[in-house]
Amino acid sequence: MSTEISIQRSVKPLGKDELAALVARDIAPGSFVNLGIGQPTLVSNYLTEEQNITLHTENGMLGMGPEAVGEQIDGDLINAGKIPVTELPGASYFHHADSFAIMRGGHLDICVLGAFQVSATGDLANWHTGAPDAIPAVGGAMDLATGAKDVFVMMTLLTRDGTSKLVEACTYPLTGVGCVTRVYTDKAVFLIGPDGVTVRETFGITLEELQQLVPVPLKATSAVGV
Amino acid sequence: MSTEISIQRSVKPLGKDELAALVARDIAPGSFVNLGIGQPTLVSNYLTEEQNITLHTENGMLGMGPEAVGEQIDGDLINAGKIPVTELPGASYFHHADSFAIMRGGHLDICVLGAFQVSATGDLANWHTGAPDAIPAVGGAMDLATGAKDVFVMMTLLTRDGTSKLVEACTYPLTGVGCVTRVYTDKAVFLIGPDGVTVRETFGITLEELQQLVPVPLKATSAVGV
Amino acid sequence: MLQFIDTVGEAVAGIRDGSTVMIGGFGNAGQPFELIDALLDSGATDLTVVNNNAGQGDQGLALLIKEGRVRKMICSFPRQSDSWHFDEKYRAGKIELELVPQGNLAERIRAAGAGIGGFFTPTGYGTMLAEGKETRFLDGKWQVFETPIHADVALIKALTADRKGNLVYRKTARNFGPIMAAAAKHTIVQVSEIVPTGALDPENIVTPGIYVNSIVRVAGTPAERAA
Amino acid sequence: MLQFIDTVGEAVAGIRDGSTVMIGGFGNAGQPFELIDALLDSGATDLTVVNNNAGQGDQGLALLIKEGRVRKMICSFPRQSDSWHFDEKYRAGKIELELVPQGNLAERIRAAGAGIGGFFTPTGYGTMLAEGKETRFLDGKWQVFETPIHADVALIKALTADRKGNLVYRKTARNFGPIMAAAAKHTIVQVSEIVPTGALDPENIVTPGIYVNSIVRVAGTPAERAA
Repeated sequence: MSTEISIQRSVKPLGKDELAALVARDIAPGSFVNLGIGQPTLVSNYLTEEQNITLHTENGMLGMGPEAVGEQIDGDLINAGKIPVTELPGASYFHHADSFAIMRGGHLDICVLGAFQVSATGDLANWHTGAPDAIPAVGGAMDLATGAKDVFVMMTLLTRDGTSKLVEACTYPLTGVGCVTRVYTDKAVFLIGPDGVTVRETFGITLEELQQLVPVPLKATSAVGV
Repeated sequence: MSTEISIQRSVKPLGKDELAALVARDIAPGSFVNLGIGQPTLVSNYLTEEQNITLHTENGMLGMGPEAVGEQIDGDLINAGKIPVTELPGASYFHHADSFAIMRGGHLDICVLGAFQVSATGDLANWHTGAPDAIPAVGGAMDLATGAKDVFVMMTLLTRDGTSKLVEACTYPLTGVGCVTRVYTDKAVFLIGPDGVTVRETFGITLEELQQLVPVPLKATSAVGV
Repeated sequence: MLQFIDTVGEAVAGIRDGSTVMIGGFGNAGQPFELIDALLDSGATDLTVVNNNAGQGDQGLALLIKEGRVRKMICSFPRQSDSWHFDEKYRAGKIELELVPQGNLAERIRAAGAGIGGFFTPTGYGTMLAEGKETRFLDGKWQVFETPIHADVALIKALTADRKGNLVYRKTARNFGPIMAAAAKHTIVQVSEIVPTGALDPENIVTPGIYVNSIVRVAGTPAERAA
Repeated sequence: MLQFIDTVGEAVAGIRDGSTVMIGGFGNAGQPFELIDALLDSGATDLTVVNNNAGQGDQGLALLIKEGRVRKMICSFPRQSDSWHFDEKYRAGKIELELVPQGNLAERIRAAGAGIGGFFTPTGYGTMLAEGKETRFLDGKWQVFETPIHADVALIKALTADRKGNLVYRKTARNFGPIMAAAAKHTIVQVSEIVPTGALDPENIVTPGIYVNSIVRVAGTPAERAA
C-alpha cells in the first residue's frame, strides 16, 4: 500500500506545538484568521512575517499582535480569552456588532477551534459537555463555526479513555452543522468534504491502524502535499 | 362659539416663512430633527441657538449647519437634497446604514416632511403621484415617515384646484401608515391622534369655514397653546 | 435631553425595579464598574441584565447577582472560573438564564437600536440554542429567526465625551458600548474625560450624542481598575 | 488578497458581463467617477447596478445606462431633473427597475455584508413597495420582510488607504462606501492618497482592510470633480 506509506509523515504523534506549527504553515499568505481560545492560540507562535496574516479577535479588533508582557499590558486591550494582547501596525478597532459581522458575513478566511467531537460530515461539538449540571456557556463559538470560510479544528484524536473524537455523529451538543473542513490531530490530518473524510497525513501511525481507531470510513489522499 | 374665536390666531393665511417659523417654535429644545427636502428646509432658518437643535441629514451626518456659500462649498459635504451645507461644532459623520438606523430605530424626535395628502388617521402620501407614466422615486421618505417619534407635515391645505389635502383616506400611493402626528398648513395646524383630528389654531379662517373645506370631522382644541 | 451629572449615584437614581439593564464591557475592558457599584447601592432589584458575561469575582455585576437583584441574565458566557455568585444562584434556581451566542447577542442588540423587528441568521442552526425557534432556508443556508433585545437603560463606559454627548472609546473597551447605547431608552455613560464641543473630530466619533442621555465623569485612567 | 493597482482600467478589468455591481456615492459625494468611466471603457454589459440614484447628466452611471450596459437598476431615487438617460431607457422598457426605500437599500446591503439572511422592518409597510411581501406584527408594529442585496463587485471611493487596505472617508462622501465594501465579493476602491501601514489611527478606521480587494490611487482632491 504505497499510498499509506506516502502519507505517514513522522514516526511519532505530533505534540501540541508541532501541530500548531503545521496549522500555521497551512494558512495561505494574506489570510484573515481567528484563533479560538486554548490550543488554537498556539498557532500564532508559528505564523511568519512573510505570511502577512491578520488576526481577528471577536471582541473588536483586526491586527492583533502577540500576548502583552510587562509594560505592554493594557486592560483595555485584550483578546477573546481576556488575555492582554498587543496591537500591530495597521490594526483597527470596531464594536461588537461590526466585529461579529466580519465573522458572520463570511469574511474570515480561516477560524481554528478546539473540539470535543467532529462528525464525518463536519458537524462540530465544542461548547457544552451536555452534563445535566453543567452551566452552559457558548461565547462566540457558534458564530465562528458558522461564519468562517474554512473551519479548522485542532484536537487530540482520542479522549483520555481512548475513544475517537472523530465520530459518525456527535453525541455532545452541536456548535454548528457541517461547518468543519479540516481536523488537525496528534495522529493525523483529516480533510472533510462532500465525499467523506480523507486522511492527508498521519503521524506515528499507519492508515490501517488509524482506521481501527476511528469509526468513520477513511480514504487516503492521492495528491501529496494537499 | 368661544373656542372657535380663541383658536383663530391671525387674520390672514400664513405664508411659507411664517409657517416655517411656527414649526421652528414648536420644536422642543435639545431635539434631534430631520427636515425633508423642499418647504421643510425653511424651518432651519428659524431655529434659534438657544433651542440647541441638532439636524440630521440621512446621507450621513448629525450636526448639519446652514447651506454653504462661496468658499464654504465642499462637494463632499451635502445634504439629502444634494445641496452643499456646512458642519457645526459637535457634528458627526457615519455611513448610510448607521444613518438610517438613527431614523428607523426611532431616535429622531421630529421629522418634518412635505405631503401630497394626509389622512384623518395620519397616513402620509408624499412620494408618488400615482400617474401611470411617472417614474417612481422614493428616497428616504418612507424611512423618515416610519421612524421618527413625531412626523410633522408642512403643506398648503388646498391643492391648486381647491381640494383639501387633508382627506379621509389618501388617494395617492402611501408613504407610511398612521405616521403623521401634526399637519402645519397655511390655514390651520391640525393635531392627529387616536381620537381624530383636532384643530390647534387657524389662520384667516374660522373653524366653521375650515370644516367646510376639509372632508374630515374637526374638533377644536380645548387647551390653549398646546 | 442630554444631562451631565456629578455623581454615579445620581446618574443611576432613576433606574426602577423590574428594568432591563444593558451593561457594557467584555471581561474588564469597557465595564462601567462605578456605575454598576452605584446601581448596587441604589437598591434597584428584579432586574434583567444584558451583558456578555454573568459577573466575575466579588465585584460589579457579580455582587448585583449575589445580592439577588438580578432576576434574569441574558448573556453568552456565564460560566467562568470566577463566576461563583452566578453559579450558585443558577444551581439554586434563583436566577433565570437566556443563553445567546455572542454574535446573536450583538446583532439582536444592534437590531433593537436600528428598528429591526427580527432577522434570520445561520448562527445556532441545528443546535440546542435554536430549539423551538423558527428556521428558514435563505441564501443557501438554514437560518434561525432572532428578535431584538431592547432595554430600559444602558450603562456603558467610554473614553471621552464632548458637550454634545458624542463619544469615543479606547481599544477593545469599545465592544458592546455603541450598540447598547442605541438599544436602550436611556443611556448612562461614564467617561474619563469631558471635552468642549468641537474638540472631537466629526470623522472619528463612534457614538453620536443622539444615543446618549446622561454622562458622568469618573476619575482614573480607563484601564486602571481593569489592569 | 489585497492588490494595489496602477490604473482604473486594470482595476475593473475583471468585471464580467452579467455582474451585479454596487457603486458608492450619494449625488456626487463619494461617487467613484474614474472607476465608473473605466467600467464603461471595459465594455462590461448586462450589469445589475446598485446605487442610490440612476445616474445624472451625461457622465458616469448615466453613460453606462445610455450605452445599454445596465440591465437592471436597484436604487431608491432614479428620477432626478437630469436623469434623462435612465428616464429614456425606462420609458422604452429597456431597463428594469427595483425601487427600494433608501433605508431598506442601506439595511439590505448591510445585511449582505453581515451574513443576515433577511429581516423585518416597518419601512414600506402598507405601501405599494411592500406589495406581495411577507408581513409580520413585531414589536408593536407591522413589518415587512426584506432580503440582503449581495454583489459581485463594489466600486467605491475613499479618502485614504493604508497598505493593509484600511480606509477612511471624508464627510458625507462616506455614505454607502463602508456597507458596499462589506457586501461585495470583490471591492475596488479609488482613493486620493495611500499612506504607510500604521499612519492611520486604529481607533478611526472606518473600513478595515478585510473588506478591500483592490486599491487604485486617483489624483485630485476628493471634492474636485464633485464641486
